[in-house]
Amino acid sequence: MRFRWGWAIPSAALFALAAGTAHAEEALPELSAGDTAWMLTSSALVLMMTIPGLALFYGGLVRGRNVLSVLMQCLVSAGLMSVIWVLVGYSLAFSGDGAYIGDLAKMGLAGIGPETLSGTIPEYVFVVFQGMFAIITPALMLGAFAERMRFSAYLVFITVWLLLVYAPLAHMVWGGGLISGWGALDFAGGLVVHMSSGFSALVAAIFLGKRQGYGSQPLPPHNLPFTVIGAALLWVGWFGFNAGSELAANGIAGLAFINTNTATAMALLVWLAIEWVHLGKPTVLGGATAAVAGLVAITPACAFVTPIGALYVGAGAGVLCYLAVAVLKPRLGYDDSLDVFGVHGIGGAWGAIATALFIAPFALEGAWGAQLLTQIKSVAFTAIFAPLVTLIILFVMRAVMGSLRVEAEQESEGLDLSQHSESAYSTGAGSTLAGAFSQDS
Amino acid sequence: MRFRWGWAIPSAALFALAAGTAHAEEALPELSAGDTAWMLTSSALVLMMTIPGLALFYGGLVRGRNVLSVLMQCLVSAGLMSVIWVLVGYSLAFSGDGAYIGDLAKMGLAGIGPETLSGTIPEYVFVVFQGMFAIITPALMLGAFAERMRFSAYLVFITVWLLLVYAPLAHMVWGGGLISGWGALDFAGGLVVHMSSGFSALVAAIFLGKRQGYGSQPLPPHNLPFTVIGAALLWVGWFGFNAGSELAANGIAGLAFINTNTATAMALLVWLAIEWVHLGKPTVLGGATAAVAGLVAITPACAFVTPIGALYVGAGAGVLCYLAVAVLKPRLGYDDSLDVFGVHGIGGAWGAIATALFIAPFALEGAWGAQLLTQIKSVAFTAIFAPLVTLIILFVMRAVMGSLRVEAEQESEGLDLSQHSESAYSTGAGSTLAGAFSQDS
Amino acid sequence: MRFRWGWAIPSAALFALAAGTAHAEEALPELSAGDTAWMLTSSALVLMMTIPGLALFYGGLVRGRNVLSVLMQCLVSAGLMSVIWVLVGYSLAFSGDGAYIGDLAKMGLAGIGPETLSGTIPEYVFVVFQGMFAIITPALMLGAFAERMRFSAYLVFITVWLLLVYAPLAHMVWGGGLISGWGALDFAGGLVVHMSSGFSALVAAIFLGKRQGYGSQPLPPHNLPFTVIGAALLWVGWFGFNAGSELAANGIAGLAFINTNTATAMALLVWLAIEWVHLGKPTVLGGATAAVAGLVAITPACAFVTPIGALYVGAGAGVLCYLAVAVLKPRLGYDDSLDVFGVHGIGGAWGAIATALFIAPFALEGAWGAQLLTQIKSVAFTAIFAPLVTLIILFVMRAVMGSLRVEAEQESEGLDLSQHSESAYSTGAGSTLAGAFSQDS
Amino acid sequence: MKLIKSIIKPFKLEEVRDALNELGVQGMTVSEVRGFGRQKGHTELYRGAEYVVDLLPKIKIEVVVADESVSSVIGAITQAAATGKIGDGKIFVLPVEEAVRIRTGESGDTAL
Amino acid sequence: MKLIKSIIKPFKLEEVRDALNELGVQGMTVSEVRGFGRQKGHTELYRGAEYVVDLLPKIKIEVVVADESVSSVIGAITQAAATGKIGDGKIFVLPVEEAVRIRTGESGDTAL
Amino acid sequence: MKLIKSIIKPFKLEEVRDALNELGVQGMTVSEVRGFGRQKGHTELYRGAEYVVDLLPKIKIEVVVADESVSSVIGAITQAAATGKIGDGKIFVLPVEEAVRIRTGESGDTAL
Ligand SMILES: Nc1ncnc2c1ncn2[C@@H]1O[C@H](COP(=O)(O)OP(=O)(O)O)[C@@H](O)[C@H]1O
Ligand SMILES: Nc1ncnc2c1ncn2[C@@H]1O[C@H](COP(=O)(O)OP(=O)(O)O)[C@@H](O)[C@H]1O
Ligand SMILES: Nc1ncnc2c1ncn2[C@@H]1O[C@H](COP(=O)(O)OP(=O)(O)O)[C@@H](O)[C@H]1O
Repeated sequence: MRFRWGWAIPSAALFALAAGTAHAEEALPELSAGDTAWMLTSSALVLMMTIPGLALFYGGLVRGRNVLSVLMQCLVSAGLMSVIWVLVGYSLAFSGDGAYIGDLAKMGLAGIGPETLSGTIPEYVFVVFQGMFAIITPALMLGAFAERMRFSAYLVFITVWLLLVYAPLAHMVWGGGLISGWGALDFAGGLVVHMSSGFSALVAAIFLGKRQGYGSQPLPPHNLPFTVIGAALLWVGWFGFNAGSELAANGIAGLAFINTNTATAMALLVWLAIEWVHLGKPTVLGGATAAVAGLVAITPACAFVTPIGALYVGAGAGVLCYLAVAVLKPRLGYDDSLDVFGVHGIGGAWGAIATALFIAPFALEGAWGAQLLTQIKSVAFTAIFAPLVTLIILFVMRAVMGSLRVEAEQESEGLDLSQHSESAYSTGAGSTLAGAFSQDS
Repeated sequence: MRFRWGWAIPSAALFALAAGTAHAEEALPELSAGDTAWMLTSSALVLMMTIPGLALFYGGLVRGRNVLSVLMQCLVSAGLMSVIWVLVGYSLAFSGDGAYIGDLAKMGLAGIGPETLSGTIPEYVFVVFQGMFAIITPALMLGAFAERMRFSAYLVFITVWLLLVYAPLAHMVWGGGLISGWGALDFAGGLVVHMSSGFSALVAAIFLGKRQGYGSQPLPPHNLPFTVIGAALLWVGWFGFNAGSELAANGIAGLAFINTNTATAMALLVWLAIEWVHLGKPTVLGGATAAVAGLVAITPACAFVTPIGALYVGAGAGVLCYLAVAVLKPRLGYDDSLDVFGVHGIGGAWGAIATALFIAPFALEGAWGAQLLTQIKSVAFTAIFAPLVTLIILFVMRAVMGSLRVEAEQESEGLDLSQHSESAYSTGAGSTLAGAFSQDS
Repeated sequence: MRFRWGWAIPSAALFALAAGTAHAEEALPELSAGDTAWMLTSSALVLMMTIPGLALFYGGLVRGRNVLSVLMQCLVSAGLMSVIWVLVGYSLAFSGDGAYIGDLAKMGLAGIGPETLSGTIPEYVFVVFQGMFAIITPALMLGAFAERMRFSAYLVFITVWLLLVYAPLAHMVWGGGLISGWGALDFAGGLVVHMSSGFSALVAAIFLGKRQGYGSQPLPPHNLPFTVIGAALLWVGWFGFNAGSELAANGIAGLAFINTNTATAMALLVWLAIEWVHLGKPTVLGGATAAVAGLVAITPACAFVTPIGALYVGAGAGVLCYLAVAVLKPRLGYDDSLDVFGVHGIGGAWGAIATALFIAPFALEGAWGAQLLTQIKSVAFTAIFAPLVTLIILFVMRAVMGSLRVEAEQESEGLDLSQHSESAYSTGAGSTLAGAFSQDS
Repeated sequence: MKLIKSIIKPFKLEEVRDALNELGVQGMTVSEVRGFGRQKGHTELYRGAEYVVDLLPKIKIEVVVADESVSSVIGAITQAAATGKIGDGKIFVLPVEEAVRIRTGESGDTAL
Repeated sequence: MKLIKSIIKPFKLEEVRDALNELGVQGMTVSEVRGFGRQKGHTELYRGAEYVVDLLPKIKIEVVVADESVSSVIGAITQAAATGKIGDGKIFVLPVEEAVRIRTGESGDTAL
Repeated sequence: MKLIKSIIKPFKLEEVRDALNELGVQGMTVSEVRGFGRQKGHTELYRGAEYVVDLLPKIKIEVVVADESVSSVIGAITQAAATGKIGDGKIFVLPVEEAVRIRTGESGDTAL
């Protein structure tokens, strides 16, 4: 999101004249149809990132007997988080001025109407745009514990996590709380979205334990084209995520847009080059993963670096996320099924630091070194806060609900059948084996 | 669509000052680049709802030997309806002031040029936005008679139906005709799009008869991931459908957007809860169906209720559409293959009534009770008009063209082969059985 | 792209008053949030055309053992072209005023900042919008040599081709060079994008030779639903491509949008009608191909004809591209695997000529006959320039790198395994054969 | 014991299974196959080119039964699977020397 | 020579293959099948309707071995594939009269 | 009658079918299988991890013929399917006691 304390104000002034619809002589901002048009579009794009984008990216990577469970977890995140966001989440994140969390003044969107503005856009649009972030962030985590978590445990987990991890972090970084007070820069969510989900996911993956067969037998993706489609839709939708975070259709949005594309492209090229040298072949899954890594890394930085800076941010993401996924993970031996930590945790942390490393002169307010230290401090804070709270949540959940994991037999049968009584595919066209049921009711 | 008679005018006035690009002192509206940007985007989103959204939603639900026939029917609706819309459809719906139908003054878009405005947007944009509605509405019906209608019969049916059911209803509700005169509220098409297609589809399903094996053997979906992708794209695209119907990028569009998301989310949660209690498991297909039901129900209401109201609209859709699909249909025994009536017919009717039930103070013009009666009256009218005309069309078609259904052998062979001489899939990678053809020409 | 020399200026003037945000009394254009909103959206839409649109359209048409190689080639085009575009491509195409090619003044986007405008939009947005064209154009060609080119050769080929064919043509037509000097009209890239890729692709297909088994055994599509989804996303994304090329959200953008839809629809109907008469059945693949042919043909013309004109442009595309694909190709015997020449080469050439044939009075500057001759001249130029340079590139590449084609055994094993060591699918749900690996490292 | 291997039309699977169940056959193994035979294939169209597909989808049912059941099983399958049109398929009978139930290690007819 | 045709639970494939490899069996052919039997199927839900799926996924392993190996192969498969639960599957032994290695034309036991 | 069961490389299917047709064999049943054998598998890469896939795609052709045709059929398949490289596959011959044409109920050699 457009960083609203500190840097945002001069930038708003900078573009006030150019904006055409803003009138410098007026104190209060007016609604801009152009900004609103872009934010409506961006909100739609960010939803598309989760469904079907992330759903396909993750869904293709699991085995065929678990694909529906992944799609379901994405879909239900859109359902559950949307409702919670309107009821309390938005208020906790964006109302009030606590250091750690907001207040309940805007519960149920109290006090907001069609005419209420947030900057130059209707507040409803701001609410729903932010709500789309609240949908994707918990859903990102599911990749870490895919193929083994009980559906009911997932529902409880993401609900509590939204309230105790996401809403506080969003408030601290974007809502005027602690971290924004430090002057940390996080344009579209390197800390709030990616580090928070990536580090929490790692904890959850370890807490739940490895999948059956992990290490002894490969657990290959069942449908790589789905994964590539998913990565492509993430790429497209991410323009709404990043350029939308300017909350306006202006030059900074344009910068965020081109940087998003450039860093992603560079991460992809670097990753493929490493694979080619290291493994002998560049892979499609590598390319798709690299694209997401680049998107993650540029997220906090996209409005603060030039396109040349974005090349460096992307290249760094390619190197670091590759190392995390292909070297670190096998060494440490945890089963982060779809590499949420390696891509979002590491990519997000790198992006937050790279924001200062490659910051453009026009975006730097104080001293370069000070900004770098602030970024590192905010990364460190998030790297401790998110997984710690997540761990507490998981321990309490296990104490209350019992094991968060499906039973061994359910796991080998697949989550689609055991959690949802469904099968994803009936065998190919022309076949009728799948029709060989007997109807019961 | 933004309801243009009655309520719309005060709302336009309300936002005139906030809009920035509107000049209160001028009588004539000017082009707003912001509104135009949003309407161009919305038009693209609404096409995406049909292709690939609806195509995948329905295509995944049929058996593998009929998936291409479903994709084809969606694709050809985009082809055929677009051409008819430009030639006569738009004029019949939106030109002239008959009570039941428009006139032919704008045949072939006569009199419209790049500089012609419709409100603050180019009329061409209004024409194409409305054209996208004329594409999806007939296509919605195909779910009811999927897996058994002749392709040629489909072409004739949707053509005649567009002219005799859709265009008149659009005129009556949005074009200044009968129903708008009653003061009925239908923001984005609860009556015009969903009830009209849902009730007509029911008639068509009964008229065509059940599929072979219906009742005695299950006819399971061949690719549920496709269905989930389709539902997701419908959800994303529906923002263009609903928020686009304001024809502007303003606070009402923002309200319509957040309501669309909120009601859909709530419908999904409620449906899953019912399934969990009733069947023991929440299903992915249930979630996807519920999302569409929520989207349908909020369509007429999205600019008239608050987000809290949208929760009720969505919850009602979850309950009622579940009952229609899982209880009513098996009891009555008709074969509405993909539940067009249960989702669009029932969801649309509920939404139109819920519009009055949960109407927000800022949207209510007269007395609450009067508005409720008006809504009920318009629902009743549509519930009679659409299926009646549809039935007449079908009887005449059968008299002229013979059976509208494929032959029994073609049905068991599948419509892909019998109607289009194609197979959707050649078996998995590495296989060559599918390549074992002999070339003929 | 909005044709910036000649016709564009009066049109800009025409809409200046209507635009609301433009102030006639000012010499310099200001940033329009509305125009910027639409161009951000359009840029995202154009990327969506390549990934996942084109990737799926082509990916579904190849055999299952080559699908990943096609997805990879699309993905890597987004990676490689984006980086090259920022580094030198944009400058070569749009900076300086050479007749044949631009200069290097804007290398690395030197001199551009968030406040730099290009017309009413930030130049960064213009750069990235044009960059999306530079991604899709080389990727279009891969359909011609699908299932047989080495991945490394592909990378070199598209890099050199972008610099020696695409950038010069973009400069000549849109950057103020030779062809724009003639007064040729090419709104969104009939010459620059479609003819250039289509004619070059033909040469590359012939240069690489036929696939194993071509002619003697059928090489059927492995997943037609993917192809239909791809065509649908191309259709949706093309609105950004064509209406975005106005670089503003105004009446001409609206005209381009409705024409795009109308011509595509008409091409689809005409192609299906021909198939029905000629082959006895209308096919889904025919419909999808026809849609793309219609989109291609209207590309150069979309801002210069009326919607009725668009019907003729689309009908012509349906007839001519059908003949090219179903009659010409088998007669001449070249193996243009996925019909890039028949659809893009022929469709683009037809569209460029049809631009003059059906030009609307408001778009015609000089004499009709003169415009027609200019169009023919620019078509002839492109039909010689692009394939000629392509041929030289291919000969040099072969001299330097050896055969551009994979080895025979790699081809029969499939490119997915031989180039990327991956398989697209593990067999259906419930299966474990695909899990029957042994882990190596 | 004999292995009765039948190739049938896909949509006849339900009926054959029911017929076998009625005879008291408790188990069988089914797979998807493709068959060449006298039955003509269908034509597919692909951008103007026509192909004849002559490998048709069939279902293979394998059931092992005790010797005394062979003729009744053949009779049941023949009746249930026949439509009278070319392509109805074949039944082949092969000798089986031994059968073992993996779960218990039982062998011979009791393993079936 | 004998053809040993076994129907096993899918997730047992790895173990059976390893057990056969240990016995020195160098080749085998595997396919996906579906089995009816005593093992109960599972229920699927589809918009409120419940279906029992009683065609369960199984793996068929076909391996041809010399006569003297038959009992050890049966033993190995039985041991590796057993879980003790219903549905573990069957082993059938059929006589094979000849085997040919296509590459070399060799026949008899040396072709295996 | 004999059942000739051959496992071949997938891309050889067309040639084998043509060779059998030339001999006058009118029907056959084909399925997709996977084979383990002496032929080495290929490596797949997955985010830095390497896997060896040693279950390779093969085609199984089952054709039942009269006793007198066995050797010519074996010869035809051997010739059409051989490439000389490891993995070309096997042919197994099994005795068949009876064959029935479902459509007509005919049995014996005339049922083929
Ligand atoms: N000699 C054979 N060996 C194995 N399978 C056969 C043989 N002949 C026919 N089949 C199988 O039986 C199926 C039906 O045979 P076909 O000749 O088409 O019809 P019909 O059985 O009515 O004479 C074929 O598709 C094939 O799968
Ligand atoms: N008579 C039979 N002929 C062929 N296959 C059989 C037969 N009986 C069982 N099978 C196969 O063996 C599998 C397991 O049999 P089932 O009766 O479920 O359990 P169990 O082997 O433990 O008694 C079945 O799914 C089926 O594939
Ligand atoms: N003993 C066997 N029983 C069943 N199938 C076998 C046997 N040996 C080999 N096969 C099948 O034959 C295929 C080829 O065998 P392989 O040993 O790789 O090569 P070759 O036949 O050239 O010696 C295997 O992939 C497998 O499907």
